[in-house]
Amino acid sequence: MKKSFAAIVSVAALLAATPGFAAEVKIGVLLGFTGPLESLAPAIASGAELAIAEVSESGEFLDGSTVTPVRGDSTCVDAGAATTAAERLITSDGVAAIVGAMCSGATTAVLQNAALPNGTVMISPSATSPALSTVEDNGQFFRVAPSDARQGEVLADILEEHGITEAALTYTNNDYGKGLADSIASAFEKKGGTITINASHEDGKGDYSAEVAALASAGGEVLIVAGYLDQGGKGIVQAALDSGAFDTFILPDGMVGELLIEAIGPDLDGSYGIYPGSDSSGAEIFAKMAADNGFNPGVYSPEAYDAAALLLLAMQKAGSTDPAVFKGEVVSVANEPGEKILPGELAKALKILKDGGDVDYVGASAVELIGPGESAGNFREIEIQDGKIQTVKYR
Amino acid sequence: MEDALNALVLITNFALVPGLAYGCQLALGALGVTLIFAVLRFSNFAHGETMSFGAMIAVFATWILQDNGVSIDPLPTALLALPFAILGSILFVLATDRVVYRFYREQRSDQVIFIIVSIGVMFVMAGLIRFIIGPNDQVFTDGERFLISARDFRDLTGLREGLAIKTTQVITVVTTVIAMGLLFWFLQKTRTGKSMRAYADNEDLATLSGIDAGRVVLIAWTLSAALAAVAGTLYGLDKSYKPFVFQELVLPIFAAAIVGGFGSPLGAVAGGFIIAFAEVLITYAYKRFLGYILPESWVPDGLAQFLSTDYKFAVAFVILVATLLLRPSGLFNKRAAT
Amino acid sequence: MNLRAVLPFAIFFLLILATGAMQSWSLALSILNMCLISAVMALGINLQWGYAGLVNFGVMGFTALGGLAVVLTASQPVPEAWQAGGPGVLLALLVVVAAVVAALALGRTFTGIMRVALVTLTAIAAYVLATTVLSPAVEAIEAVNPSATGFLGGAGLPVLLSWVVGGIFAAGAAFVIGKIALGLRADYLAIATLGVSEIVVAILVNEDWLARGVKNVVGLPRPMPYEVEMRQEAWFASLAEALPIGSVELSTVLVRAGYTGLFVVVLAIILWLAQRALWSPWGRMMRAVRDNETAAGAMGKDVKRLHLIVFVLGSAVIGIAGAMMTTLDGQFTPGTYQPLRFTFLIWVMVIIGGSGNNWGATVGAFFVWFTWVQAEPVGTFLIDKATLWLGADSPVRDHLISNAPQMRYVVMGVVLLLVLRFAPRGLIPETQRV
Amino acid sequence: MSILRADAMTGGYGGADILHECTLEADRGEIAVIVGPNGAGKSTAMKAVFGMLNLRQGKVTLEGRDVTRMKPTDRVSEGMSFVPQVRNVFPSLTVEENLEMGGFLRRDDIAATMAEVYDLFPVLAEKRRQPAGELSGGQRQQVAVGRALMTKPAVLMLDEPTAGVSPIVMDELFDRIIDVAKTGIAILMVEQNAKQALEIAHRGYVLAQGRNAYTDTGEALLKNAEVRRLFLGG
Repeated sequence: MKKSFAAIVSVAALLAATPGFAAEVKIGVLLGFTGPLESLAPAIASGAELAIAEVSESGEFLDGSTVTPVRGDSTCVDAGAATTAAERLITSDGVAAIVGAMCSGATTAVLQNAALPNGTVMISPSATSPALSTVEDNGQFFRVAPSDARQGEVLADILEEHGITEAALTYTNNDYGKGLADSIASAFEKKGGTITINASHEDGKGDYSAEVAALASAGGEVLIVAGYLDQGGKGIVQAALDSGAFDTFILPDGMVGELLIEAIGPDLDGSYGIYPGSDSSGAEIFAKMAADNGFNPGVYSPEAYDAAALLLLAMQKAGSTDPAVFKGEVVSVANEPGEKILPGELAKALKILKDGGDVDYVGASAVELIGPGESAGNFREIEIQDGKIQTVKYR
Repeated sequence: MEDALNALVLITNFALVPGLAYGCQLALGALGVTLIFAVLRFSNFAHGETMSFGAMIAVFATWILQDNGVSIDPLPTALLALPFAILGSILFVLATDRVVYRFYREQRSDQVIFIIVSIGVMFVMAGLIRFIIGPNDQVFTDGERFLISARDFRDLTGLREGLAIKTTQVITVVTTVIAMGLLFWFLQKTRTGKSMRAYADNEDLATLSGIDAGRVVLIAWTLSAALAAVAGTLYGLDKSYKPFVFQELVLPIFAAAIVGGFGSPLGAVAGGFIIAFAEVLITYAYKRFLGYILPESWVPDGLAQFLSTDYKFAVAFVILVATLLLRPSGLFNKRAAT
Repeated sequence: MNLRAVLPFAIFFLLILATGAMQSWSLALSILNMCLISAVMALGINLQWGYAGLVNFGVMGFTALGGLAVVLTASQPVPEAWQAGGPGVLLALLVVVAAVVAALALGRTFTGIMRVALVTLTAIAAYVLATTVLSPAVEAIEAVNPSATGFLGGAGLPVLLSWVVGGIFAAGAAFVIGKIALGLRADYLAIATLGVSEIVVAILVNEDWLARGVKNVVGLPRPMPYEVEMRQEAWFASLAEALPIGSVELSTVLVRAGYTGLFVVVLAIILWLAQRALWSPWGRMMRAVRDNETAAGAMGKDVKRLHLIVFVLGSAVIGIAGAMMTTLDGQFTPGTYQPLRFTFLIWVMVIIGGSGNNWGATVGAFFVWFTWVQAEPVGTFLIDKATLWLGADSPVRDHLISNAPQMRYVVMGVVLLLVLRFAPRGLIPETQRV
Repeated sequence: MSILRADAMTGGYGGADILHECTLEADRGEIAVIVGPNGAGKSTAMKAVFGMLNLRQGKVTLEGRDVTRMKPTDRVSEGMSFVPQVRNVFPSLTVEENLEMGGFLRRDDIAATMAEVYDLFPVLAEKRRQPAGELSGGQRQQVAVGRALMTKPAVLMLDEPTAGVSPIVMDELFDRIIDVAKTGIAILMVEQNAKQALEIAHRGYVLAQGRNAYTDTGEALLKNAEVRRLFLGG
């Protein structure tokens, strides 16, 4: 076995290293295009495909190889279909790596049943479940979204600083929302705060008045909404404002975005929150790039860009599309040392790597990978004023 | 006294007003399925998608109108789009009947076959709708948002609790009342309406009396589609339009229709309100309400909630199942269920 | 089996072979695996609908119960959680059981308004008592390391055993549902079972102490070795040496083939039993009842009891399939159970295949799952080609391509309608042998 | 020539024939009654006359016109009217609406006919606003007959109008039927209560196994010893 395997690897390495040889590299974009979060998926896919196009057009990637995205539907609700789609991407379309999956449930299924067995590298832009930190991944799974545990602590700090002692909490009823809500609640209560109610809401429903009624009855100075800004989270905020239940909202990562401000309007002024980010202008640059390419940078769209970029930069650094080789480079291109890389600078990064230099990919979501290959959790504290997201500070 | 007023305003604001609007939307939906059931005798699982289809046309028509500067501010433009939505849905549904259902009617197929056929139609429509407009949220509301906002109400009355009434809620209720009024007038007073009820009552005798089955079926589909378009548009206007939502709405609508008595229009309306208010009131947390009306020491520590909001949708199913088991003919139906 | 029955199977296996040759063998096998599971589900529905004319739209709920069985059977117990809240949960369970018994007894003894009042009172008392006992226990359980456990865990038994348990869970639920709902006429039964399945899933989603709710249980034990570990084994190395394929591909193909083997065994057993039942006097009676309930009832057949038996059996088969699926996924994700995928799609399989015929239901499941999975790439490909004339940058083309995955709904619906119209008895129709 | 004439009808619901050369007749103001044992094809004969059964042979004429190939609804507009044995009213419609539906095919003013029906069945006038489903069995039969009269038919066909009503109500119903016949309508009815029915019958048909066994006036049939022994239970 070792012989044939070694042969394949060496042939692949040889092909990749042969000067002037330009191949087509495929990257799988495996997201929940149908199902309850189907409305989030297109923007995320566009984010990943933006990075892929950028790399492909640069001409610098692995001696001029082109990169094309191949989409797959992980459905979010159907582990079987997700696995099959991943299987198809890997074994039939022959993708070199996968951006995805989207929901934590589908992600674990794909990882266990398709990616691990086939030795494929996956970077999820959006799976945040703490369970993924401990899952067996053979060094093949990374995520650009931070684990929820860290975010809870940061939010609790901010609440404390604002002098909040009582808060109501609602979360989207999936592993992301539930995990985040639990971590916020425990961190906040450790600091002596009170969570008056910790209630879920379902995404993809139209009506949230009953949920808001319960939240309002429980009371609290602010309402923490651990949801998605274009799903139930938006509905909750809207219904809470409409009925006068709450005026101030605490917005975790899934809720911060221009879309929410656009949808809700000036009533959102005074609300505050956090989202992954560091002292860089990556997010703004990405937003502009997205607008130029005709899509709205929704939730996890920047992360998807970063996920795709990281995969490609790691391949470039390793000089190979063999997962066994480049999986070790993902962390090194994401972290220091090296030149900081923002969105739109992928060509530059590829060139540096080609010349043997180092890069520290910052990207649209201020990527910093720690521990088991997940985002370190640098957060940007923001406040909404005059219909704009104003950065207060970095944490 | 002021406490009592506050309590009243509180529960009106958080339970009664939203419940009323939601109830109207369910009632309109339930009327649509109940009409089809009465005349064609099957549960139309595709009805949710018909609502979605109507709302989708309303969204497109609204956009076109908005682009051309047509507006009836402070009312939402979508009201002007409503006729297009109704017309579009009717045409689509009649085409479906012609292409799909008619065949099975002529075969006098079993009820279950009709249900399965409607599931097939549901699949096709679900896919088509998402294919055309995409799976995203579409906001098409414009005009004045509030009749009165919570803040204004507080300033106006000096009460601690606010009462917000959204324009869309008022429109929902008014439109529903008009639609239901027209429907009941049609069914009770016109010759065609009576012939429809007669056909629903006793198909064979209606045929014997010279009532044309084809015509009745045609009218039933037309009414059902029109109601669905109105319900879907109102739902989208009040909340926001998203295809996935309607798939989830089918069961509460069936619940409403069955609670009221499948085939009974009056029952459908009553069922809609029963389901809506049950969902809201059973999952309502009465803590603050009790805080106003009870002496302080009596106020419970907990939320005073019968059931967590997690189970909101389960409430409709529990009522549905309970009705089927205890009184399968529904609350407002004199005919036997079998 | 005649030609009409053999042909669809032959075509299907050709399709699988084509997938293997054109796409990849491990993909072909993983599609085949889901096809086999779907076939078991379809057989369950066929038992109920094809044999007895019972409309069960609660497939989703029974599938989920099968999945729950895997968690409760195979995952490791969490002793801390048992310590924290085990007694409370058990006590609450006891209260509920006692209340049901009491309610039944009261229901027998009293009539009229007294009965309604007493039963309602018992229910309320039980609710209050059970929740007061349950809530602190639940809180304690869920507080135990919530990110990794936070539930009672399972029994730590072999995962294959859970398939049987899944069948038992589903059968138990079906018994209760059937006992109270089977008297309803067809469409009411359909809606009632649909409602009950939603309630089952709502409970699984929200009761974290039971199976972690939306936090999902991941990393369930597998009956097959992990590919990565397998590649370290000596026997595997020598095998890989001997075969002309890469070791990665070999390992995935082997593991999938292992699952295929297991599923084929289960499917074969159930198919065999179902066939035996179909041609037994019992099966003939069943169909007699289906075709003319009044006459059969007049002939002294206890229609209600027959229906209950077949409802429980069919549901048990679905439960087994649910457990198989969760085992294959290696995780239990209650949030993913949705009627469109887990109820209606299975019905489409039975109808297309040919209700009343076990071979038909099986091949229907094969084809429908294959189409469901392959409609996406094929749909994308077709739309891509069909919209080429619009130009590469056309927004319409972009929009259509990005919505291409939705094509699977359209394809499924159209196929269903076409079959219902032009071959209403399915690919392999019921054989009219008496 | 009678106003309604069914000649040598032969046919069935597909498969074996149920009727064999069955002949029936009724004229203005006459009551014709079909009696016979269970399974003799009484209701089938009635349905054949009304066109709810395909005839292989024989023909049906109404006022001399051949209606054999007409659909039931078309026969209604030709002047035939049929009251089924069961499910013969619209239960959730009011009495008045039931009558209105009876006259659905008519384009002219139906008020006068309705008044006539109310004259014939005074109890219906009283209950005109009540849903028919809430009426007693006998009253429901009156609604059913009233509904059938709304087309101003030449021939009224009744399928066991007294099935399941008490003897007192039965007598009253027969009285009403006589009243209806007196307005000049031909009545053809199937009856289970053979004796009472033959008492009011101008013509009586005894069917056995889908064939005319005896045909005579009602009075004569009642006197016929053989008929009494075989079909009227002594």
